[in-house]
Order: sequence, then C-alpha cells, then structure tokens
Amino acid sequence: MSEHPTDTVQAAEADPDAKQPYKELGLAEDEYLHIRELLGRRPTSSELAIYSVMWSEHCSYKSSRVHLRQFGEKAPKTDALLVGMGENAGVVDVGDGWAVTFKIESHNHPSYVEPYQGAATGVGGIVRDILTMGARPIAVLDSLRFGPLRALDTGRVLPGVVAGIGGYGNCLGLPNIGGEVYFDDTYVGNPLVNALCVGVLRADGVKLAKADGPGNKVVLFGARTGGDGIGGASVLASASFDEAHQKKRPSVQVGDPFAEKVLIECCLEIFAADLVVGIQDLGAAGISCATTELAAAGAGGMDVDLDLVPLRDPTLTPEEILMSESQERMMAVVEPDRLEQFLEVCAKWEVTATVIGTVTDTGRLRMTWRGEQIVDLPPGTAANDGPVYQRPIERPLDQDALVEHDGATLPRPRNGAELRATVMRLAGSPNLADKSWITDQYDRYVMGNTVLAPPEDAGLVRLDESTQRGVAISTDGNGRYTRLDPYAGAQLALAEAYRNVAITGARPLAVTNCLNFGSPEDPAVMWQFAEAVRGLADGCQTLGTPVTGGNVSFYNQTGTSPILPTPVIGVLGVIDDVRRRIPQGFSADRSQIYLLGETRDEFGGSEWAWAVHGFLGGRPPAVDFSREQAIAEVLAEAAREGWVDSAHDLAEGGLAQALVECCLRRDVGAHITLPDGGDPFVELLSESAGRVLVSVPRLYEAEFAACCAAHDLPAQRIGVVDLLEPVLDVEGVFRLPLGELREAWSRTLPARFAD
Amino acid sequence: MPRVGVVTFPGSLDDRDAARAIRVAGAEAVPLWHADPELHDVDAVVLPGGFSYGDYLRCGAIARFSPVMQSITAAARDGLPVLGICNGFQVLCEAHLLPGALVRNDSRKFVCRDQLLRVENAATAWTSAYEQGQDVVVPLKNGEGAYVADKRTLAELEGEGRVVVRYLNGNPNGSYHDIAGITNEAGNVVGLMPHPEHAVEELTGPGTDGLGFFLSVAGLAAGAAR
Amino acid sequence: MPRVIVDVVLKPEILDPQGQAIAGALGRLGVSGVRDVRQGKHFELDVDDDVDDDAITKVADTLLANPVIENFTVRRE
Amino acid sequence: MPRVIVDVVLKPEILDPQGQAIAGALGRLGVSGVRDVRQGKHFELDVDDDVDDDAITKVADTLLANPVIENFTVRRE
Ligand SMILES: Nc1ncnc2c1ncn2[C@@H]1O[C@H](COP(=O)(O)OP(=O)(O)O)[C@@H](O)[C@H]1O
Ligand SMILES: [Mg+2]
Repeated sequence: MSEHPTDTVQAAEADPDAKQPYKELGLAEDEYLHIRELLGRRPTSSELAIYSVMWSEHCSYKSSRVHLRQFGEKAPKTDALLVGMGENAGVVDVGDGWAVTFKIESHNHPSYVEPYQGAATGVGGIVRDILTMGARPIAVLDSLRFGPLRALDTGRVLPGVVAGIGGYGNCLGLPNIGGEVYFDDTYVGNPLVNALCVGVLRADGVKLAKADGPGNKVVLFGARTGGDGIGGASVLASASFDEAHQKKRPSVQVGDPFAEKVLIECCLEIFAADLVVGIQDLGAAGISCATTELAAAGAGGMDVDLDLVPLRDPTLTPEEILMSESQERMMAVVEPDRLEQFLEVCAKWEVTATVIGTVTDTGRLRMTWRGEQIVDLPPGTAANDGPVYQRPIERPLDQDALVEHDGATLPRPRNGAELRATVMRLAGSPNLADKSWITDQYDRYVMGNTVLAPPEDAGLVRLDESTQRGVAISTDGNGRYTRLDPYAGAQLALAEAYRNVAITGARPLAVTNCLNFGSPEDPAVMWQFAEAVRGLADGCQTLGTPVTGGNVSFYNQTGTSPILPTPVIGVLGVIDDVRRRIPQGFSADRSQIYLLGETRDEFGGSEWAWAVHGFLGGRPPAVDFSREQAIAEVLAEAAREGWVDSAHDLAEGGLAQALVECCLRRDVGAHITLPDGGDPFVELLSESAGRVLVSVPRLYEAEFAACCAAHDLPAQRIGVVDLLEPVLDVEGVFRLPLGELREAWSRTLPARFAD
Repeated sequence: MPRVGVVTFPGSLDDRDAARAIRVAGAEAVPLWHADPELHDVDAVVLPGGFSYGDYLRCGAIARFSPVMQSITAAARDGLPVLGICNGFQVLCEAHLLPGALVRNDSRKFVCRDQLLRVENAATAWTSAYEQGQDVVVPLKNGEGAYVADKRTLAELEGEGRVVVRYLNGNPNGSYHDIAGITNEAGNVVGLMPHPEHAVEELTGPGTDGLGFFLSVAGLAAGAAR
Repeated sequence: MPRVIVDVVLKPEILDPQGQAIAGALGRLGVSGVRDVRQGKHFELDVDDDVDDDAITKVADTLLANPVIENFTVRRE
Repeated sequence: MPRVIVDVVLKPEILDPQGQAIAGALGRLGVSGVRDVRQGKHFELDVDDDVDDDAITKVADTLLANPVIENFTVRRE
C-alpha cells in the first residue's frame, strides 16, 4: 500500500471505482460490498485496513458468534458476576469488596512460527486484557498442546514455548500457578498455547473500554508503534499464513516484558489516582480495534491525528499504523484537567504517552494524516456490526464408526504382573509423566501469596493477608474425549476444572474458555464447535457457574486435517480462608484413604487405550454434574472442618495414576485394598468422571463418612497411608517401590530434552 | 522499631515480598525509589529480587547506575547493612560492592526450586540469627545465578570465610565452589541468589528458614538503637 | 588453529528491547551522541584447517542464529 | 552516520555454558572439526561524527562489558 500516495476520503469520493486489495486483506467480496454500502462510497485504504482487521475471524467472531450467544442466553443467575461477556475479561465479586477478573486466550500459530516470542507475547496479551479491567494481574496459568514427545519439531517448539512463557511471565513478576501439557499427533504443526491470567481489583474499581465525554483526550501510551504483525489479526490468526501479504515487515513480534512490567505499574498508579474515563489494551488489530471499540462503546465519536502516533519505524504508512499489533501499548481516555497528572505518572515510569485524539459525539471516527482526512466512519460498523455467519454444520462421516469401535476387544492386563507393568508404563507416558521439567522454569513464589501451585490440582493464591481470602483456578481440556463426543468432551473439561477447584476447598464461581478448533469452513469442524459450545453452555447452566469470557482459535489444522477439537476450560473459585485449603498428596501416617464417587468400565478415549494400544474410539466417560456438585459441597465442608489432610482428583490414568501422584508428592507410601468382586484393571485404570481420592485422619472418619452419606456421595475406604514403607502396595495385585516409580514418572521429559 | 529500606527499581519484583519479610521480622519496611538518592535514614537496606531493567544487557548492569545506588554504595562503605537478593546480588556485584559476577545457569534454563543451603558464615549483619553450619531450605529462582570469579578472588573468599551460604545436594546453576552467597570484608554487605523473603511463612513458602536474614538485621539495628 | 567469528544480529525490522534499554541507560549516564544501539551475539569458533566457510555457514544457520528473526555474518580472524 | 562495533567476550577462565552447549550440539549434528566455541555479545552503535573511540571505550568499559568477567574490542565499520 505504501507505494501509493495516501488515499483520502476526498480521493475515495472522486474515484469511486478504484480497485482495492480487499481479497488480499482477507475480506470476502460481499463483505467489501457491505462496507461500501455502510459508507455510501468506497472505503479509503485506511478504512479498508480497519474493516479488514475488525471483521477478521479473530476480532469479529463471525463464525462463532451465533454459537457463543448461548453463554449469555443460558447464563445462570448469579449476583457474583460484576462484568459478564463482551468486555476484555469478566469480573467476579469474591467478597470483602474484592473482585477478581480472569480470562484465557490463545497464541497458537505465532507460537509455531517462533515458539519463544509467540508464547511470550501470548502471555503479554492476556495480561494486558486483565490490566485493562482495572486489575492488578496476580497469577498466570498455561495450557499447552504439542505433537508427540518424540516428534522432531516438538524438540524445537516445546522448549521454546516454555522458555517464552517463563521468560515473559517471570519478568513480569507473575507466579505461574497451573496449566496443562498434552501430546498428540494432531498438534504437530499446530501447537496450542493458551495463556490464562487472573487479576484482582476492588469491586468498585472496574474500568471499562469506553470513550465517554466529548472533549476528553485520547492518549496512546506504552511502546512505540512498529510494523509488527501487520495483517496479523486478519492473516496470522485467521487464515493459513502463506497467504500473508508480506513486505519488509517483521515476520515475528518480539515481546518486551520489561516495558510491560513498567506499563502495569504505571497503569495501576493511574487507576489508583482515578485518572482515566476509559481504557483499552492494544491487542489484535491495534489502534483500529482500540479506537473503534472505545468510540463505539462511548460517546460514539472520536477525532484522531495519526501523525501523532510515536513510531519505531518512520516508514510506516497510515494503513500499517492502524493494523500494527506492536506489543505493550494501551489507549486511555482522560479528562483534560486530569491529563497533566496522567502524563506525570507516565513520566515517572518512563512510559511514552502521547495525546493522539479527542472524544466527540459526532457518531464518526475521523482520522487525519498529513492534514488530510483518511478515515471517516461510524465506529460501531467496524467494532460491532461485523459479518455474522451461519457456517454449514455436518456431523463427521466417521463419527459413528469412531464411537462404535469402542475398543472392548483391546487386550487388557490379565494379572498383577501385567497390571504392574501397565501402571509403570502409564506413569512414564508423556501425558501422565512428571511435568516439573516445564514447571520448574516458572516462578511460583513471586508476590508471596502462592498457596498452591503445580503439581496441585488447582492453583491457589491469597488475595488479602488480613482476611486470608483467596482464589483457586484450574484449566482442563481433553481433545480425545471431545473428538469422540464434543458435547460431552466440553462438559468433561468443565467438570474436571470445577472438581479441581472444588477439592482445594474453594467454591467454584465462574468460567472462562478457549475454544481451539480446525477450520470453521469445514462443516465437520463446525459441528464439533457447535456441539462443544452447546455442551459447555448447558454445563455452566447446570453448575450455576457463568461463562465470563474467553477466546476462539480456529484454523488449527494442517492441510485438511484439523487438530483434536480442544476446548480448554478455566474455572475460578473462592476460598474464605486459604489456611484451610486441602493440598494434594499423602503426608499423615495412618490416614485413611477413601475413594469418592463411582467407578464404571469406561475406557473410551482413555490414556490406557491411547498410550498402550494407540487406540481412540468409543464413548468418553459419562458426566454427572449433580455428582460434581456433591463433591464440591463435601470437600468445602471437609476443608472448613479440617476433616481431610489431602485430596486429589481422578482423571487420565484413573485411580492408579492418582495413587502414584499422591505417593510421589511427598514420597509417602500407601497400602491399598481394592474392593473384592471388582475387576482390578477397571478399578485401577478406568477414567470414570466425578471421582476424588482423599485421605482422612482416623479421628475424623466418622464425621467425614456421615457428610458424604448426607450428600449421597459414595465413599469407599480403600487403604491407608504408610509413612514407614515407601511403597505403593495394592494388596494381591502389585507392589511398587516409590524409588522405581519416581524414576519411571520423572525421567520422561528430561530424557527427551536433555542436551 | 528498626527501619529497613527496600529499593524499587523499574522491573523489581520481590520488593513487596522483602517488605513483608521485614515486617514479619518485626522491623519497619521503608520503600526507597531508584530515582531518589535519599535513604530516609534507614538502619539497613534490601536490594530485592526481580528483573531490574528487564535484566537486559547484564542483570543489574543498568540499575547499578541509579541515583539511589550512589547513596547506598557510599553508605555501605561506611558500614550500612545491605542485603542483595538475587537481582540485588547481581546489582551489588555490578556496583563492585561485592567481588565476582553472576552468569547464565549452566543448565541455560530458569530454575525455580526449594534449595537446601548451608550457612557457612553466621557472623555477618544478615546471618547472626543462624547457627554456624546450619542447614536451611530457601526457594531459588533465577536464570543467571551462576557465581563466577577469578581464582584469586575465590581463594580470598574461602580464606577469609566470606562465603556466607553454599548450595547443598547438588549445584543448581554451576556456581563456582557451590557458592550461593558471599559477603564483603566488613560483613555488612551480603548478596545471595536464593530468596529468603519467600521462606518466612509456612503457608506461602517451603518453611520459615529464610526469616533469620531479616531477624539478624532487625536485632542488630534494634541493638544499635538502644 | 584458525578462528572463525560469527556475529548474529536481529533483523533490522525486529524490535530490540535490549538495545533500547542500553540506549536509554546511556542517556541517563549523560553519554551523548549515541543515536541507536542494537545488541546481537558474537561467537568465536576454533576450527580445524579443513573446516570451510560453507560448513560454518551451515552451523550458523542451524545453531547459532534463529533465521526467523536474525541475520549473521561469518568472518575469519 | 558512523557505526561502531563493540564485541564483548567472556574471559577464558569464566564458565560459558552457552558456548559449551553449542559445541556439544555440533557433535550431535555430525559437524566435526570445531574444537571450541565461545559465546559473547555484539553491539552496533550508531554515533555522531564527533564521538571518538575513547568515548566508546569508556562506554564499553563502564556499561557494555563487565571488566570483572569480560574483555571487549572496539572497531569501526
Ligand atoms: N469462547 C468464548 N467464550 C466466551 N466469551 C468469549 C469467547 N471467545 C471470545 N469471547 C469474548 O469475546 C470478546 C472479544 O474477545 P477478544 O476479541 O479476544 O477480546 P480481546 O480482543 O480483548 O482479547 C471478549 O469479551 C471475550 O471474552
Ligand atoms: Mg482486549
């Protein structure tokens, strides 16, 4: 575009039929014609740039919107929700005048192109979303998916992604308190990097992205604008990237965590002094997004002089300035008489801040460049009235076959020796193995409020030292379950995240989600997406935990083969007294080990079928939300009363893996007696949902059992903790010395990534 | 009540934690700002952990030139107790208040773990609350924590008993002589890579073994005040 | 033994936070006249006589530099 | 505008894990003949005409390099 002289509104009127590169910018013809209709003329090249990024899949949710609506329509009534979907992130009231905001977002494709920077800037982006709500970011989690551990490219992508998440998050001083790591063939070339950030603010301190008050100043502050990710929003994030229209512009965005750290402190000081009317982070679609969204949500108009934007690269054209995704930038709306104070705070933190415009009530977003009018449009048409598609939906042809081949005939271990070998093998399989090679690269201690962190089921941070109130959060998602049944798969992810939060003793309050799927233009993928959204919305309604926000990532596929449909669900809960939280893992000698819930012969999508037989088929485990709620109520009471000294949820690998992890957590042994009459293989390796392993001091057994009975929660005493003998002993089945077990469990990742 | 200053540089992260540890130790935490040379007559100073100036160029290389460091350097030479934790240790080395330097971990990865240490010098301003030879567990978290120095300096440090804390059960980062922390000749300036401020509460750390650093200086300052 | 030098620099269009921070520090140090700073990596390889520049270039391209964001130069001392 | 290059290298006695790791990786890549690798830093400064080498040397000595562990060289392009 830069070859041409600046295209002005005047020129657009004078030369209505000029040919425009809308296709190259990812706009369909009817979308382009609609823009002409909205404007009553052809767009200028700058306006075209704005519409192209704002109407991209990534920013407009044009394929997903009709489905995401359900989250609002089916949202359960709760007075905890201060800000719902549609803002940068949802805000939840957690009591004592405190509120918490949290959201998860994907940075998948950039993390494939340049793992370190892609993952780093992914963290940077979600942290700014949280900051924008007026909150201090207090923790991050990362949910990751990679190709097979042995795959060549995994050796490049995984270490880079992990170093990037750590490099950025550690430098911001945000404890990393949780996440997930899974491996599957479909993620080769399509790694998933979903980052979640939690922030805390006073309930009356919520900031919104609106430009109110005609005459107020529009301030751009933070990093200078460079040619980063130009077309990124419309290309990198929403169509296979070889279509990218590339010039001598960065192929990769480099994060500057130090710039973001000072930006955070600067913003928090600005919020504390109440110096902004509205604020918006610059993420995808940069200035285009910030100006149109702020104006549309506020007084309706804005005048901007693009010449005033501080540039890192002086050769940028106005179109490129509008599309630039340069990191570590924010836009604030400030009353004229607060401006000086605002700029002083920025100066204190050495943050560049520049007034680039003024709020108006003209209903138009107007921009000038070199004194000429280059943009004049109704901001709502770009920010809100983007195209909405009813993409064709079709159940995949192979879905029935996939479900019918349920693996009933897969050879199962027949005796103790075979079961022992199977349990050892699973413990060392990539999806179940120790992840500390990854989590030890993240700072878990900074801020001094981390109560629970990996490998705990949920992360738990203290919000307030005086009240000891805290929040717990967990992310979960199982692509294999979702592939077998997207509706159930999304609900299983929700159920597990809910359970993980609940068993710490926290009360689950709200949900965020990141929906990672293939191409929405593939009706089979769209079916998976629609089913997953429906399942999640129904599940949230049943559990009474509203979806407060999230993110959609489409086009995660290689050629025509999409990734496993991977909805990643984040659940946030509150605990009144963090000192009462329930940790994971055996610690107290003679504590009685109870299995809560029911075990059925459920191996569809199981880790056993996959790791041992490379098989995927059948139905995923059944979901029972009332059971999950019973578990939550029992564990909340148990935490309050101090009845249990440890709890761990059963997931991939079933009871066996839960026992392995509970023993290895503190190198404490256990003696287990499986219920007679049952099939040891099913008891040990089934992945039935709604189950938890707890250890109960003898003293409290009666109360605890009574509590379970009162909630119709099956509670089976299956063993006892043994501090003296470091062995996992399953009576009559096998004995696993913890040393041998730890070796198998912890060797896998270091062996792969050792240099 | 003893007053202990905590410096905040742009990019400091564990300044709040250090202030909390100082309060837990019964002293008053006084915030000091990198751009302000005024030390507000504190009895001691902590340079906290973090990534001052993003750890760009070299950890601590840029922070070292801040106005507050000019005052601290002068005061330290006159005996003001100064503790540098992690990034603070790096700043002290860059400022030549302590010998040697800290370079990239030999693993070439950031490492966060609970680290067993031995207190080898319990006579400094910051370790008097410990027993000589006491073993403590304190979180370690850094990417550039390998202590290096030339042979002469190492011999000097060892010879004069100026190695304050040493890593036990495995060297986490390639530090020469397993050195985790050192002191100056006078014993008022101490730097270490592990984070004692993250081990002052059972709830949020591996234990309370780190509290001694802050109790030491609090007691010292209280004594001086009396 | 011959010594080969490989200098790796970020591509000009790629953001260099470190260079920026150094330039900023120079300002505060009162050093004037330095307009721009870019930071890169410098490698010194001691190689056998029979190792030619093609081999070095291959090494630089696969190991020393990240071609996605960096350029490099090879020279002999 | 004149460009000054400052190369900073670790003193021989100082641990260089990055250089070692690269040397190790070379072996695995099947590249032979590289006996030793040391990694340092490379700075490119764009300076005004009136900035002389003494000024640059001072900058290198006080900021760009840490004399305790590093040596540096200054050259003009
Ligand atoms: N899967 C989802 N579930 C719920 N809300 C979603 C989902 N995807 C996107 N949203 C919401 O749509 C709005 C726009 O999303 P996005 O453009 O990613 O925000 P931002 O640009 O601030 O990151 C946000 O409020 C986000 O929470
Ligand atoms: Mg946003």
